[in-house]
Amino acid sequence: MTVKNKNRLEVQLGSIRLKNPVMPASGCFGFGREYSKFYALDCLGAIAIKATTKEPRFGNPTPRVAETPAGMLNAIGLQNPGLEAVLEQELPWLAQFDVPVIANIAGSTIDEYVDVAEKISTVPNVAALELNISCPNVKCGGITFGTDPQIAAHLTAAVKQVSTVPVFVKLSPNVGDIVAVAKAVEQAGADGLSMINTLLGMRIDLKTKRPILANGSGGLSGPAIKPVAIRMIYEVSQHVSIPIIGMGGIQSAEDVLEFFLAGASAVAIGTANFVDPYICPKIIDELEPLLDKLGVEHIQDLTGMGWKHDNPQA
Amino acid sequence: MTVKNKNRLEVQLGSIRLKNPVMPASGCFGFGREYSKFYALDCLGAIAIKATTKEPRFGNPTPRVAETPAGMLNAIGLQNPGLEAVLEQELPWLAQFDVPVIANIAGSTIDEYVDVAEKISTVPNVAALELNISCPNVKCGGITFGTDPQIAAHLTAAVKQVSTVPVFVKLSPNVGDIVAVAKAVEQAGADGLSMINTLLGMRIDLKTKRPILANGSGGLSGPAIKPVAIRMIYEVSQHVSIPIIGMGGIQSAEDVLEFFLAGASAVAIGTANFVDPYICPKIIDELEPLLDKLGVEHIQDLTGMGWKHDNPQA
Amino acid sequence: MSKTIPQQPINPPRVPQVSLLTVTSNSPVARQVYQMTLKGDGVKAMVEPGQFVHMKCGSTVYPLLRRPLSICDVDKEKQELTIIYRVEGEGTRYLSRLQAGDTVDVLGPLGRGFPLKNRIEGERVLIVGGGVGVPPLYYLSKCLTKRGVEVTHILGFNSREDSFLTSAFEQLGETYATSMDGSLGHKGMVTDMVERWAPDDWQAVYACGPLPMLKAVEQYWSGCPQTEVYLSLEQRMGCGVGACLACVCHTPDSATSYKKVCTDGPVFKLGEVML
Amino acid sequence: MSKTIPQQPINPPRVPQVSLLTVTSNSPVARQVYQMTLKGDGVKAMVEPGQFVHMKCGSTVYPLLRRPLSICDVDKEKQELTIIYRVEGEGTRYLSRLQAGDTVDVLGPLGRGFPLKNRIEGERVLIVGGGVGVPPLYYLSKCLTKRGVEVTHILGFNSREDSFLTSAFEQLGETYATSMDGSLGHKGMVTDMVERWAPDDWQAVYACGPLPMLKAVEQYWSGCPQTEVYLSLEQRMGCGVGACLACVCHTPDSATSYKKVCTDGPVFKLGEVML
Ligand SMILES: Cc1cc2nc3c(=O)[nH]c(=O)nc-3n(C[C@H](O)[C@H](O)[C@H](O)COP(=O)(O)OP(=O)(O)OC[C@H]3O[C@@H](n4cnc5c(N)ncnc54)[C@H](O)[C@@H]3O)c2cc1C
Ligand SMILES: Cc1cc2nc3c(=O)[nH]c(=O)nc-3n(C[C@H](O)[C@H](O)[C@H](O)COP(=O)(O)OP(=O)(O)OC[C@H]3O[C@@H](n4cnc5c(N)ncnc54)[C@H](O)[C@@H]3O)c2cc1C
Ligand SMILES: Cc1cc2nc3c(=O)[nH]c(=O)nc-3n(C[C@H](O)[C@H](O)[C@H](O)COP(=O)(O)O)c2cc1C
Ligand SMILES: Cc1cc2nc3c(=O)[nH]c(=O)nc-3n(C[C@H](O)[C@H](O)[C@H](O)COP(=O)(O)O)c2cc1C
Ligand code: FES
Ligand code: FES
Repeated sequence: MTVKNKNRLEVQLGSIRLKNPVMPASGCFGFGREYSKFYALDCLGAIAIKATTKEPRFGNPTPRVAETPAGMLNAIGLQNPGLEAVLEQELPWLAQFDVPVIANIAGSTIDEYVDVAEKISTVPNVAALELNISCPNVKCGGITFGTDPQIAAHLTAAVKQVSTVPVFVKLSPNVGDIVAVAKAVEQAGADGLSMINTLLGMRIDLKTKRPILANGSGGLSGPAIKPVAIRMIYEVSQHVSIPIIGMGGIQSAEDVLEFFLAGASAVAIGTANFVDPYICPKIIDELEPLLDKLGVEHIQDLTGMGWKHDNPQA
Repeated sequence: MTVKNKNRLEVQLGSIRLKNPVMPASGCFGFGREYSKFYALDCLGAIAIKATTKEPRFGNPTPRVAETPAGMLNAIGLQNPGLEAVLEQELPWLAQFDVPVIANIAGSTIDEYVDVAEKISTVPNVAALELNISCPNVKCGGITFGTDPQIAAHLTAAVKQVSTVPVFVKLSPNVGDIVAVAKAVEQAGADGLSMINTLLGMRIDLKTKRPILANGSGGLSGPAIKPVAIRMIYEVSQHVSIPIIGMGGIQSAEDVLEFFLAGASAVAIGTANFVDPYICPKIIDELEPLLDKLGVEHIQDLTGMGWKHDNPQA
Repeated sequence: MSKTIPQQPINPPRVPQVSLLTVTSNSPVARQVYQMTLKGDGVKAMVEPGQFVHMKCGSTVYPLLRRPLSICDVDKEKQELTIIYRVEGEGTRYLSRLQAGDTVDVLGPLGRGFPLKNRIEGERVLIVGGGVGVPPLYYLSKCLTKRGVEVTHILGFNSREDSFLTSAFEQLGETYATSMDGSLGHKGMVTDMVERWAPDDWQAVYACGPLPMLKAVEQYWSGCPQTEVYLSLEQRMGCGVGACLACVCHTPDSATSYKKVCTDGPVFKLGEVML
Repeated sequence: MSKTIPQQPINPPRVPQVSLLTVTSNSPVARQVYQMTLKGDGVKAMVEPGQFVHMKCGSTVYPLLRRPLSICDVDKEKQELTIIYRVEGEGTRYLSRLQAGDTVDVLGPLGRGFPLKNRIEGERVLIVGGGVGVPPLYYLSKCLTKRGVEVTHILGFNSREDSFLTSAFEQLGETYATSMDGSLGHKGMVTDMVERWAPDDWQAVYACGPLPMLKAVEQYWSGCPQTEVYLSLEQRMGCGVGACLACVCHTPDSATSYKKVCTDGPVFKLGEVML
């Protein structure tokens, strides 16, 4: 049996150290207020906040969510209170917890991203930025930044210039060659990757004969997309040397380790919070016993083991 | 209530007329022999046969399938008995049934596709070809034909030159812009589209720390991918004027109509055959009562109703 | 308790709980409509009419999300909760198959319910419900009548076969039923019936039902500020606890101002949100 | 029935059926291992030892695919089927929660089982099983002993806690157990035990269990053509009926020749397929 070690769950995410690798995913945890009623947020490895834009946004009309087999669609449309409110109310409120914040930011133009990045990165409890270049529910001046490697790289470089904290880029799965986008943003200076955002999907109502979501299509998340996420992380992690925050359908400690094996160094949990408000602390609690069961000393040892060929095949 | 009409399920797929829009999907029904033990295949709208290549292929090592939430992964790797055996044994055997065959064909080079297309299209019970340019489990000389619009168009044009029957092109969902591929193959002469093939996915086993599939990644099919298929058909059908055979996670008559609303003119059923060998005839039986319930006269009237704005919103 | 401070927040939010409740009964009460009672410790927090619970339908990833269902009745002594639900899809179908002894994972109580504290003995209030908007109004009416408030109910259904709870409501106060096909009570919509009284015949009005019904109620009372009108809204939900922003509605204040149905509602004061 | 025509097809394939069977009992028989009996009309076709059934675990899309489980015993009179299964994942976990009276959608019987027709009274045969490879061998042994064949069993488990059916096998013939930790019978692998006899001490050998065990059996008997050796294979399956090509294995004939475990197997003659 493995020797108990206090820091078995600690992970190094580039220059950031997290006490454990589990964080709620952006957009699925607001700014933490709601779930803080269920548990003290200090237990979390980090918190990825709802995408913040320069100005407040209302987002898309409702209905904004629909259920699909083992998944859900959402088209929230980046609703958020805007940079000012996040700086003045949300981040100071979050500072009461001993948890690094990963500030997910979005915009319609590069300038807007740069503006938000510059200001939000100076807030003490913001440990990193997460560039949301992949929200499928908002058209950013016609282009989605996440689908063109060059545009993604350009945006990354611009944000890197102003950010005082590491910059993670959140990749879209709605591309033909995700490795190309990953390499391009790494080249442009990204300190890490978050993957994956939601897959584009739709449901049509037989009664109304229209899409259920008012926006038409939406982003597919939840267990249904887990195999897609695992495949993409498995591929990308072999081609970049920056750390990856993995996400997409995680529901259990077993899922977390599967993401590590694929190549993730930390994970984010989205949709599962809606099913069980206690899911993040529950999974954190289950990780050590599971490592014991598998005879693994440190969770970080698992990163990329799915493709590192020195591991003995059981 | 609607007047009963004998041909309510009949659909026109370009120049091909099907008695109903339901066919088993390629690769999920072999060449029909196995399921013919469960029911007489004459009830089917058509049969899409397993991808046929010039030479016999064994395919990938096992394990070749794995289960995922509401879906499955497969990496069969185009195992098939080769063109000669299909011409001499399988197609003649299928000719005993009053069912048009859609011959799914694959290859590693354009020449190979052309060769198979030329010969197989002359068989009397072959009503159409389905170019499998999207099998995620086989690398065709390094490129996947399905991800580059130009290569896809080139292949389509070459096959069109030799084929004596309509040519459907089966699109890959693993692309950033599926509309671009669809338009390119339409331009190149495709008579119709089949969509979608499987999404690339992976599962990793915690015990062995390796991907479950011997091939590493595989194609994700089943209900999990239905919202992705619906979204893609909804988009593509608005940009092309050739008919679409829709597929991806269909399990019920309701699902069939959802594909029609999105823009399909016929549907194929894959994974669901494995769950219920009688699924195709069952769904065919359920279609008319469902049309009654929705007050729809002819199933074909539903094609694209999800985006045609003249329909009254309920 | 006076009518002079109606502008204060309707009810302070409470911390919702996740609890495993045990089904004590579950049976059809109308066409495709079931009534279920659930028992357990978690019920004791369910004190406010108009709140809802978020129910996990099964223990797997299908169905995935919880389903919001209104609290229809609570028996505090027995620690029993009643819900009434119509079978719509996978989630409610799952619920309809449960039997006494089965357990359900319930998150709740959620949201802000109908405010009672302004209500005093002898007041006349109107309760207007349509379809599966009726259930939360039953617990409301019980709470109101307990306070000595005189309650009149107007309940609309598609037809007699779809109706439920009408005789239970009759025991609490005057009850008028309507049905679209005339098979029960007045033939037509609840709103036809509503117009038999002047808007200011009532100290308060509480409504829950389909959007067109709520809009009609809003219109009828919009010029009548002396009557307190509360509308309970429905919206597709993700989290149910205010985090995902699935369930928002606009407020009249500005283009970006909004309320969340799950935590600011489902009950809103007339005019508070845009229907 | 003579030994002179061993090259003919083992058994003609039958048309498998989909039937709804009713659970009559379901309880643990070893660590994480359950024994279930199912009753129904569909059982009457299940006559051949070594065949399997493909079970739908639940009525939703999760778990999605059917699960292959061997026929462990059949009571034709009672129309009862017995299976023994280890809880591995979602599918078998679902099965483990079923209770008497619940129904299961079963496709079967599937595949070709152990051929019996060459067996004659007085012959000595060896049955070798490991772990959850043991269940199909029970029905086989019953069929053989009924024919007057003298059967010896070697059954391997990880430990005593994981073992099952050992006393049932003892009633049919000589039975040797082995366990990896020595808590039951011989400490070690079944293959250690096998080597106590010469290969040609047996007219036939039937084996089902983990791949390394099957490989050891193959090796031990590969130079002994006078003994008929049958191996039952496991492979991840899709359809279970021969259509999807998930379950293939190579045959020695050519690079593209193959057999399907689901329809050509799961039982193969030694040498017929490559392990
Ligand atoms: C606050 C609130 C209280 C409710 N109270 C009741 C009640 O007491 N009795 C009752 O019968 N119904 C009630 N509903 C509606 C009920 O939630 C839906 O009918 C139910 O969720 C449908 O789930 P399903 O799985 O059967 O249908 P599906 O259509 O399969 O559900 C798919 C998804 O859509 C959502 N959804 C579908 N219809 C609705 C709807 N009308 N409103 C909100 N979400 C929907 C589901 O929650 C689920 O996420 C209430 C809704 C809300 C928001
Ligand atoms: C012909 C045959 C007969 C079998 N007989 C028995 C038996 O009598 N008793 C018993 O305990 N087990 C038996 N097995 C193994 C049994 O099928 C698996 O343990 C079971 O499918 C696991 O399902 P799960 O949902 O619990 O696990 P999961 O791992 O969640 O299953 C996921 C998927 O993998 C497949 N799978 C997982 N493990 C196996 C495996 N070892 N073999 C084949 N498919 C697998 C499942 O069918 C499913 O599609 C047999 C397998 C085959 C092929
Ligand atoms: C309701 C909802 C809102 C989301 N909002 C954001 C967002 O604002 N920014 C972002 O980068 N990702 C957003 N996402 C994507 C998630 O962060 C995550 O990448 C995705 O949901 C996959 O993880 P999951 O399957 O665990 O939910 C959102 C997802 C959901 C379901
Ligand atoms: C086991 C398996 C084998 C398949 N083989 C082929 C194939 O040979 N050619 C092809 O075009 N598609 C093949 N497909 C894809 C299906 O035809 C279909 O496009 C896909 O599975 C989505 O439909 P479904 O969700 O109903 O299964 C295969 C799918 C499965 C599951
Ligand atoms: S349902 Fe998530 S905010 Fe209301
Ligand atoms: S499982 Fe489909 S061919 Fe054997």
